[in-house]
Amino acid sequence: MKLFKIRGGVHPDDRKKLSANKAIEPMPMPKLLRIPLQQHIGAPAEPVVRKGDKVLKGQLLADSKSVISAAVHAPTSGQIMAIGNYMAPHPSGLPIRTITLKPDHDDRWIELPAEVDPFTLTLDEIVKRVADAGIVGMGGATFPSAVKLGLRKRYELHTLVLNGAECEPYLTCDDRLMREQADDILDGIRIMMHALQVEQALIAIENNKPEALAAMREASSGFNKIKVINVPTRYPMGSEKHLVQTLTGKETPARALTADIGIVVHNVATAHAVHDAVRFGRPLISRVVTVSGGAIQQPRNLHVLIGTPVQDLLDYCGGFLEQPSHILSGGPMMGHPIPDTKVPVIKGFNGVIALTAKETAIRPPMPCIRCANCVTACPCGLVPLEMAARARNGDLQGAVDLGLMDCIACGSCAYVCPAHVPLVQYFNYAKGELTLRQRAEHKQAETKRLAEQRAVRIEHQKKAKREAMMRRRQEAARKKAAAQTTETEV
Amino acid sequence: MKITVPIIGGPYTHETSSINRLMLWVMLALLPVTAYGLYLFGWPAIFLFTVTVLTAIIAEALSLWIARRPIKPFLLDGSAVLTGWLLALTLPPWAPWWVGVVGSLLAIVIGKQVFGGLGQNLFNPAMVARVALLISFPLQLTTFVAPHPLFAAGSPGFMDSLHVTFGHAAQLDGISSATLLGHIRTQLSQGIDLSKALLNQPSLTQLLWGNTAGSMGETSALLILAGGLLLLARRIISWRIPVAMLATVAVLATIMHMLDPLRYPDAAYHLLSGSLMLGAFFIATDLVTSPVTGKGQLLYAVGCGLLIYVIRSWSGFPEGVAFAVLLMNALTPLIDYYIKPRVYGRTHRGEPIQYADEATSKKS
Amino acid sequence: MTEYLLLLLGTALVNNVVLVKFLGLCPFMGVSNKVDSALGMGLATTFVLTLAAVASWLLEFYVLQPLNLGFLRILTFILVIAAVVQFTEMAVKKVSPALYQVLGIFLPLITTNCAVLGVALLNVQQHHGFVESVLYGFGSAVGFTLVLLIFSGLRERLALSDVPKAFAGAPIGFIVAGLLSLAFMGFSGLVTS
Amino acid sequence: MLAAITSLTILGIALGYLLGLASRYLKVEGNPLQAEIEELLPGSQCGQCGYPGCTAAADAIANSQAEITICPPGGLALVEKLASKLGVSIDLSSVEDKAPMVAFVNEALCIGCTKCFKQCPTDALAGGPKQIHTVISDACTGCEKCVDICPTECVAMRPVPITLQDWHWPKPDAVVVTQVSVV
Repeated sequence: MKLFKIRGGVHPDDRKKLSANKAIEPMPMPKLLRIPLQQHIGAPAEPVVRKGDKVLKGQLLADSKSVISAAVHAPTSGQIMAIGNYMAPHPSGLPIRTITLKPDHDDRWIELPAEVDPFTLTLDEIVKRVADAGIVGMGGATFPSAVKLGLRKRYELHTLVLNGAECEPYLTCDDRLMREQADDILDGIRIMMHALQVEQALIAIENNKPEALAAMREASSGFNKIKVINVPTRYPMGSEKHLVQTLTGKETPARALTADIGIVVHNVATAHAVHDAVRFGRPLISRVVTVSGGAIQQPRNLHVLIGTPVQDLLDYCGGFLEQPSHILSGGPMMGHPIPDTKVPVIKGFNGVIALTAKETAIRPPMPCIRCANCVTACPCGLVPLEMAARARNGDLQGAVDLGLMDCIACGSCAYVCPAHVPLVQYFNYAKGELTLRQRAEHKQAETKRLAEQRAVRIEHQKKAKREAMMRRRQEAARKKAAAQTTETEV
Repeated sequence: MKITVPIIGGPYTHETSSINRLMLWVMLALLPVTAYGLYLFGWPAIFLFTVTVLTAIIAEALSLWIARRPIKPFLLDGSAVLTGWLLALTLPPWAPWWVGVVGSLLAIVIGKQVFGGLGQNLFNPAMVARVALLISFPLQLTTFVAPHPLFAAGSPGFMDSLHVTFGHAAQLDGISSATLLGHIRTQLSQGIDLSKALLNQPSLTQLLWGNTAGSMGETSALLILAGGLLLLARRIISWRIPVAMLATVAVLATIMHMLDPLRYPDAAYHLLSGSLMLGAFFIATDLVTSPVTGKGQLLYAVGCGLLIYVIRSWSGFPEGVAFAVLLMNALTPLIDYYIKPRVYGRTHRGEPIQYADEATSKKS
Repeated sequence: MTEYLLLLLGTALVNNVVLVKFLGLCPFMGVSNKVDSALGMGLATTFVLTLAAVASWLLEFYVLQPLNLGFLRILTFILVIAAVVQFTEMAVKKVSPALYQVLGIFLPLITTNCAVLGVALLNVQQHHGFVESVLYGFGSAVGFTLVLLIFSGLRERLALSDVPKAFAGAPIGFIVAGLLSLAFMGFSGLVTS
Repeated sequence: MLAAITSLTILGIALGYLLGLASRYLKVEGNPLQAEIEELLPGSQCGQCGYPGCTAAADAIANSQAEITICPPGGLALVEKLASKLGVSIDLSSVEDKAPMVAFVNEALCIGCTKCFKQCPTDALAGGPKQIHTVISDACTGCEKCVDICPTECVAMRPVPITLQDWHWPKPDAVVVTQVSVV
């Protein structure tokens, strides 16, 4: 198949060798599981259990109450110890609503529905099963998958793209999953194709994963609507819009979805979760996590229950070789630092990476020398240096005019910057600040309305008072007049 | 084990590049032509070069100190050395010491530090100094000597050279020699056409090797080319600026030469003489003051080439590289303002792309 | 034809009103913060300058000279310029209220832009014919607009850089203008008129 | 002499007539700016700018009698919008963006006098006479009117707490090399 070129991009050293040959292994049961109620984009889930309840593995803990949200289930059987706030697996380390579960080590499943043939289900039933299983995009974006599977209703779709690019350095969880469970992934793909009613599926795998490619080719050999495609290794190939461009040559219009050009993209790990959920009714309660990085004693790929503390993963991998300079969730390009190793693993964690200072090669920032390496590297055709200069000088609107909102924060610009300017942080700052301002504006509109209401009310009150006064006066006058008449009569 | 890690924004991996490294590569690329220039023009050139570079470093340190900025990281980035170095290469090799000192002060203080230092300057600092010197001290800046290689017979020794650089400049009259461009300009203004003016002048091979009168580091086209190719290979500069700039000059020169061969020298003379080569590979390519987009760089380079040819051929100055670069530096912000890459998913005008069949993909 | 082209080029570049003759520095420093407003100011000034050159030439040739009223030259020229500026102001306000806001006080101040009066007087002084006067006025205006545009681009960059406090604002503006003037000296001798 | 007077007079009259004509054809109705500015202002009539209300403030800004930075509740975002509307450029880094504040009632001290809630321009204080008042922080504009009026000094301004939804990456320090301790 003919592939198309994307603009820019970088070639970071992939360092996948550290963990690529380690088979996925299960983790021992942790002592406590902490399950945040918001592990996805959208509204937090609402708890349906209470403190002290005994729950079974796979039992619903918190339900999604709005359109864009995802349910949360018990990763194992045990007792609810608390429903409260706990440090979020987020750079800020701010608290998040979290259910604490003490495993009883029986690991007893809740009664699951009998296995069904997904192709006998109605399309809506499939989407409902995916929603009930609390599946979110497992490549890290954590967008509720059921919403994406329901796009058929609003868009004319023709292609499902499976993202197995895994372009982030270090990460090998999708690679291992494709190698070891190709048939299950393929089943998930077929279910998703059915749910979306698309004509074809393209599985895109970067050419630095020949084993995964072979495994998926073999698994898909019987299905002529499913093609496995070898895409070039180039960061950010795994970006949804750029992957679609590589495969079809079509750019997704700005501020639109890939569905606008008839394509839906899902991660391969999501396909695996869909297989589990639709065929067996098993909710999403665990995932594969790569633990890697130069500071890790024994890099591994682990099958981890949602809610397991990161510290347990590190301990299981033998701890640190040397003091890491950064500990991240996700890959080094787009991952985020974790505030503490006690935070739990959530649905979107594809890796826990501990990097040494030498590996990161981060230096103190110098002033921008306008070398334009960032302009060449930007896959979105932006001018990062100008945007950052405006963000730095507080001219956020100027940054937006230059395309800030088209930035996907892939980090290619900052990766190549010889001055080590923290470009991505400038953009994230500017975007966050703008969102805050929007919210403030919203509040302002609201308070304006309140102030106007109040003005009207006070006006009413005054009027009422005036009228009352007037009435009283008239009353008094009448009485007086009446009294006078009686007097004269006398 | 409890460790604390800094929470800073990503990405958390980086290319092994830095500003120091960039500057070091540029210096490395300049090394052959500099060494050759110093050899060719002997001790006076070595003195002038040393004085110029040293002044640049001292001026940078002083400016940073006055501005209360950290001195060490900015001195070590190598940009001040490079500025002084480039300035020295464009000076007449036997110019008096104070030319180098004043030039470096102009370059570092007026050309760079008043703008806020590294990366903030709007004009190429070395060219600011070069133009200011040319206009302020036309005599010293246009007095060139024929090559006097180090240790060759007839070349001044160490002590004599001290006198050349640090003594009175007037003594140069006896041995001064015009550059090719200067010579052509003088002859043409006296009504002598090129067929006679080019007699007894350096041949093209001589210009290629650089064994002629000229500025310290501008004579050898070949060595400059070698350095430029190194920078291209290291991807420190893009091919666009040098290629477009040289091509523009070559095309213009060829056209004009065909129209009037007795008045306009052909492309080879233009390419190999003066500071065009140095300008194309080392000066116009200055990262800070050139446009950031590919198209913008092409436009900038074509503008440079055009201005160089116009100034060389018709203005009051025989050489126009410094002026042309300054003028195009001034236009760079405008070029960057109007020429931007197309944003992903948008048309050139910035509107979201609309596909003709989009109506079919969205259900109403 | 070549002669006229050279005159145009000469007035726009070689004898640039701002950088070589140092006329019209007030709007040059005042309305050059943004590229868009500089372009607007440039166009407005182009309009005024060309029209003023035409009007003043007509006045000089048909009124002042026949009636021997040379001593009224500056007075009448300013009167004409003021009227043209008034007209321009009204036109801009009607056509582009945003630009009107942006140019603000500098729009009526085109009246006192010495470039306008300077060009009108130079036309008389250099005994330009009608076509030459128009071209001289237009060329000067183009030069003014060009330099204003360039300078606004440079100042947009300056606004984003770490200019030391002592130099921020007008000082660095004048330094840049000086360097720009230096660069324009490269054109000297280009067109010998 | 006569020629000079006549010609100047004629010139003046002619130009005046032409300009008069022009002003008729190029007439622009009113100043729409004031209304547009008022639209941008918070509209809570809090009076922190020193003008009696947002309408008066908009009028002052439109006539360049007031700085565009006079509105504290509008913050930096408002300044930016006004600057782009009026085409003035200001050094945005010099404008201090205060963290948003909301009123907070110390319920131990509140005597339920209702003075604050009569003052509140956005009805952000809830509670009746002789009841403890509380603040609805979503409706509070931080105008501090209630702070001044409270007889027991039980109302205080507090910064709005940052939540996970509000958090964003902080601005990196100005690009100046800092000594980073190497671990």
